[in-house]
Amino acid sequence: MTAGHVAPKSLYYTIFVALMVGTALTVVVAYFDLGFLNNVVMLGIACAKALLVVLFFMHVRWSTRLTWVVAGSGFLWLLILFSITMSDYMSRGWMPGTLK
Amino acid sequence: MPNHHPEHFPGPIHQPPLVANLQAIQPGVHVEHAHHPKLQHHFDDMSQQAEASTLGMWVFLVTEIMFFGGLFTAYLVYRWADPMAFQEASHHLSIGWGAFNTAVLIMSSLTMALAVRAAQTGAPPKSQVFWLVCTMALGAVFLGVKVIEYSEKFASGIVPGPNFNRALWEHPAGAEQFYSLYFCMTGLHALHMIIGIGIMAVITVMAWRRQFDADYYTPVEVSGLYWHFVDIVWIFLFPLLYLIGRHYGGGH
Amino acid sequence: MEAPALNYLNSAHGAASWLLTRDHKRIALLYLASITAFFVVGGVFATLVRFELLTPAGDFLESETYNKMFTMHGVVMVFFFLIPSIPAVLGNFLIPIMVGAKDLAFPRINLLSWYIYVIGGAFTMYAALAGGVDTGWTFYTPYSTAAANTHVMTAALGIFITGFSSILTGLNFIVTVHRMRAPGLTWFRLPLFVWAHYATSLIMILGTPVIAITVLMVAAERALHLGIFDPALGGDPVLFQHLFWFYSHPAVYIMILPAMGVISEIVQAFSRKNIFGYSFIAFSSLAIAVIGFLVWGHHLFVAGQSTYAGLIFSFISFLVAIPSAIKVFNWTATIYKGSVSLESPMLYAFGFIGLFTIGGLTGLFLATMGLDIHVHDTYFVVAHFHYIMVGGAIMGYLGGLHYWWPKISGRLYSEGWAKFSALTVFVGFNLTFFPQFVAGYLGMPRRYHAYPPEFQVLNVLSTAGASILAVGYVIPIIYFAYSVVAGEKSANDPWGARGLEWEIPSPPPTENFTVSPIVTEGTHQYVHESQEVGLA
Amino acid sequence: MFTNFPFFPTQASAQSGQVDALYFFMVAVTAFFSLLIAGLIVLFAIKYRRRDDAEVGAAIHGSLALELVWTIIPLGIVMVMFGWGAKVFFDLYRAPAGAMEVFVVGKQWMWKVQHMDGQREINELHVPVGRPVKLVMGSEDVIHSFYIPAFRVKADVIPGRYNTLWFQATRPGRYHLFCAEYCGTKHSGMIGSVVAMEPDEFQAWLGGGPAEDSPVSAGAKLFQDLVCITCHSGASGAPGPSLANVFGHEVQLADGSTVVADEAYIRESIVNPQAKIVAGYPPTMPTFQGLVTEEQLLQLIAYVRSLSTAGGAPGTTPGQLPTPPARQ
Ligand code: HEA
Ligand code: HEA
Ligand code: HEC
Ligand code: CUA
Ligand SMILES: [Cu+2]
Repeated sequence: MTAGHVAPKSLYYTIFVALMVGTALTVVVAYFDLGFLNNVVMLGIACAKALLVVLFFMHVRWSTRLTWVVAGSGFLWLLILFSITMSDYMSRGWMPGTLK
Repeated sequence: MPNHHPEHFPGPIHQPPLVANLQAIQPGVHVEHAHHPKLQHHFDDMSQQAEASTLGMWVFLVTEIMFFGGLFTAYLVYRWADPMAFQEASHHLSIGWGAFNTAVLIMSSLTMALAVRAAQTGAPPKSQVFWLVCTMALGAVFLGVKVIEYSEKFASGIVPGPNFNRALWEHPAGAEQFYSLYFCMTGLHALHMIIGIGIMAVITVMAWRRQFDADYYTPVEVSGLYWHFVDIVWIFLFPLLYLIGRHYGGGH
Repeated sequence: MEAPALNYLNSAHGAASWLLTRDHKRIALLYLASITAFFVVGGVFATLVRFELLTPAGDFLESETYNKMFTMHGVVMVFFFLIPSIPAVLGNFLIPIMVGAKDLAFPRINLLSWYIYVIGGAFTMYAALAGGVDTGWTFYTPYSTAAANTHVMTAALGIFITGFSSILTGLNFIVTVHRMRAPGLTWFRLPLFVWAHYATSLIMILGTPVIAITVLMVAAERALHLGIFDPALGGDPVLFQHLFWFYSHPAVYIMILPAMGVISEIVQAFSRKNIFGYSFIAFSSLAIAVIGFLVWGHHLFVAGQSTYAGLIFSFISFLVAIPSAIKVFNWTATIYKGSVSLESPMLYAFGFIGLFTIGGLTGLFLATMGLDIHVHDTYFVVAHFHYIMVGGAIMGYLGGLHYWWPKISGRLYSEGWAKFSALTVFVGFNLTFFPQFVAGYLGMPRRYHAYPPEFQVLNVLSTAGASILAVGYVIPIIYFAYSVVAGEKSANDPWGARGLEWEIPSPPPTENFTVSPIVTEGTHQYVHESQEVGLA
Repeated sequence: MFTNFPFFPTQASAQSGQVDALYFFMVAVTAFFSLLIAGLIVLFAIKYRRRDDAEVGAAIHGSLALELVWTIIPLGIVMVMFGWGAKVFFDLYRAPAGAMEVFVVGKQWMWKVQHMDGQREINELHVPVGRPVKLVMGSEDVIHSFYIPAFRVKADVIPGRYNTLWFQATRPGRYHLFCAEYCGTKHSGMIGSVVAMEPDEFQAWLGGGPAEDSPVSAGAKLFQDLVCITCHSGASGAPGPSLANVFGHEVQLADGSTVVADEAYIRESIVNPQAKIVAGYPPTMPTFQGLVTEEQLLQLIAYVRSLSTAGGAPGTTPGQLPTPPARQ
């Protein structure tokens, strides 16, 4: 395992191009009014870009299952922090007789 | 049966050993074996050492995710509470600089990946050093742009605090809040870049001194992981800070 | 059996050999010394609090001084004593040995984490000496950002810095458990102490960064006038509470899980019997660590949080109680048909089980939304958490310290005194904190410098108890110190217990094991003499 | 010296009994399990005490059946606690319609109270027994918490927004009022009393105080003084929308969404008017942040509410609300 997985240079260049295209796309999309979809597209592209970096530049694609679990748990916990906190803000004032 | 034992202490009892090599583990026995000069004494072999280091860095990156996570949560909550203000405030940021910096960071991630690859394949120090220097240079460009952006904000009075120019905004409160988060998030990110460049400088010197080869390149690999992480943070910061609500047009 | 001449204590001499050591056992002792110092400091603050509360009028301290006292007491006890206590002392010392390794995965980072801890402590002590902080250990905004004019910045920085010590310790443990286990040491042969620390480490790395960034935001708001929690800018002070408790609730499990690990070891060793339901104990630690992240809002039931979010938090708080209950029942079952002897570690373990049960069950009162309205921010809460943290966690810490002291120091201490102090602590503890449940339900608010006279009797009892408790804590300091100077030498295995740590000399050599042990069995498998013949 | 030494708080509100019943249930569960565990430990420790230094325990590894038993039984018990506790919480937090409203403002370190028909108090709150009372509470500085142990109610008072709390006193008397959230130096001095009175005595007390403006009329006056009236004249073509019948009704916003105008919304409209823009109007209303105190905000809200038929939270003496100034 010491040598690790050596990815071909061409792969790195491909990923690089994909990331640049993604960036360009986000900027372009921002100038069109898609209403609610703007956020979805923007964050969707950002997630895709992050995934590419994690999988290829950071070699997770070729790493042990443990690395997957560790990286995944980081994002899972972030999601916990976001979603449960928001559950408070979004449901404030639902109950009659209480205030936001 | 146990011979002498002091008051209350029951002393050893006779039980079979838990380990197969009970005698060998005891002190006094001396074993010497040949090993790689970079192997620390408490590891069995190089691969155990390398795996420990990469796992350690991944675990550290998880803590980094949560560290930024607190700020992202604040952003999420406040943007949800006052979306119009965030849109207005976001207009004041330059999409051009933001996009440029995103491209710069992505490129630095590429050069970093190539630096790791160079070490991995045992490429000559010159090429390792080349990619590392490229990475640092791109990092410096990013920071330079940030300096330009920041100073523009100081000049036009959109730095939160008593001197915040409330007259600029339809939503002065929300805008001040947005810029508080903006400075926290980008400032912390920039701090990570600075630390990253520092680490990279050390690694470059080591690479120059021929410390890395196909058997031992963990430091390059581990710093690479850190650098890519910092890149990922920016991949999210860019759309969240610069691109919201562009379609509301106009601005100023 | 001749004790080997060289061990980790006498293999090198001089201050540098301690301050620059990378040996996990020496680092554990560095921690032991600094943690004990902070415990005494925190205890002195507690003593001043209790003296003030002897009489209803606020006559002993100024009200602002009083506020600083309980704040510094909470900060020091939580961040500088209890969170690092068992992990950084016992965990540091034992985990490498228990997994059959020569050291933790990153010895230098281990030493670094001690230095970070000391620097963080120095900041906090500076804040204390320069005039103190008066925000309560919870640093609620906007009081901490806008109103308090005490040393909030310094104290917050101290906590921020120490956080990284905790993160690095957790990181080290996780990597060690994954990557450094000796051959044959499968996950299900690991001592439960290691499982508990693994679960604790998960919380340390997933939760601590959030408190770090949160206090940083408070600091930024104070120093740079950024507006993050500031209501005048539409900020929400309750957001601070969310972020604070996202860490600080899981942090209470950082404080209790290691103690639970200690109790699992002690109960087995002093019943000479393997644990009842190994996998239930092991997985309940993980369950507590994970589910513990989903309940933080139970501190916010009356804080203006949405009722529906409150419902979710309440529900999950009840779920997280179940794995704790499973542990308590399994410990009890372990004693059944054991060969039980009541040496001091076991007394502490019994104390832990009883007091933790009461503390935990009163936690359920607080998780019950309808009741928490009344008891929130009263002495009922104070009693709840002292039952768990002092009655539970400290009992566990002391139990572990007694159990492994012969291994750590190579010396035996006076068991008679040890038993006496265990009893003193138990009696003093209950007298201190039981009346606080009553005062709390009566409605006595916490963080009160003066109080209505009808609460006086209860407070006098509490102060009396605290005096006994303090005596109970001083005695061990004395006989442990004495044992180092004049205690009898300990055998490898003074208790007749079974585990890797008992197979090597007391005190262990610097390298722990000359070669990696090849492990053939889990810990605490006791074999009857009759069976043994057949086995051998 | 220690003559007054209670062990249990007085029950003086309609809700106290409910809370205490739940409490006794929990105490019983706690006592049962604590004694069970302690009893078993002592029993085993004696029965299986070590009789010989070399003795070891029996080799028992576990029992799935037992594990299930002590998972499921506690689970059942805690679910009862959860359900019961949630029910009590809802009862304690959902104010019945038609409760008498009182405004409370917390500041370091005092409680300021204003009744609907003008009575003001500091660190005291007079209420009639037998009638639900709803407190609408705000803070001028940091977080405080309004706590009446004898009524078993408490709610944090948060700067920047409103929180409510309600109770129905059942027994006349004078009870402790505490600030339960740490708020600085004199936190323990931010105390007072709640006086529950028979309804007729309460009416007498109301009449006895110095005559002052009710929140509604004070609000009406502020509405003139702060020149709100120039934009919100109610005339068609006025710069701002008419505020008649806004409170309690849905408001159509510029971004297409709707909100129900409650106290929090009105407050936001005044201190952060740009946050939600009424459809059909430009975002021209200036912020009044810093120009009005929390108390004045509450008065303005009371006034805006009085302009609405759905606003109708009755004051202390129903039917005596001053009529708002006639609108052109
Ligand atoms: C080590 C520390 C520790 C631990 C382990 C716990 C454990 C628990 N805590 Fe506690 N808690 C604190 C430390 C701790 N707490 C502190 C410091 C505060 C106050 C902070 C501040 O405001 O300053 C606090 C405050 C606090 C609150 C907020 C109160 C308020 O401010 O209003 C709540 C509310 O739900 C709560 C609940 C619980 C619960 C449900 C558990 C559970 O995990 C307990 C589970 C254990 C058991 C249940 C015992 C075993 C049970 C049996 C053997 C019997 C059978 C079981 C059943 C019938 C279920 N705690
Ligand atoms: C690990 C955590 C921990 C520990 C161990 C303790 C230990 C003790 N605590 Fe503490 N406590 C907290 C955590 C802890 N506490 C927290 C988090 C708070 C909330 C703070 C806040 O509201 O912000 C709190 C609050 C708190 C209060 C409430 C204050 C208030 O709300 O106004 C009280 C009051 O009685 C109290 C008492 C005690 C006592 C008597 C001890 C005793 O167990 C201490 C006994 C120890 C010693 C005395 C030291 C050892 C003795 C010697 C070395 C001898 C030399 C010393 C003398 C002769 C004095 N504590
Ligand atoms: C310069 C003109 C102006 C002044 C002065 C003004 N307002 Fe407004 N107000 C507006 C406009 C325009 C709107 C509608 C757009 C919006 O929602 O911000 C509005 C909206 C409101 C609303 C929301 C109404 C609804 O239908 O939902 C309230 C409540 C309100 N104002 C109260 C006040 C109060 C109280 C004052 C005085 C303290 C005041 N306003 C002063 C112009 C003004
Ligand atoms: Cu106001 Cu405490
Ligand atoms: Cu909690």
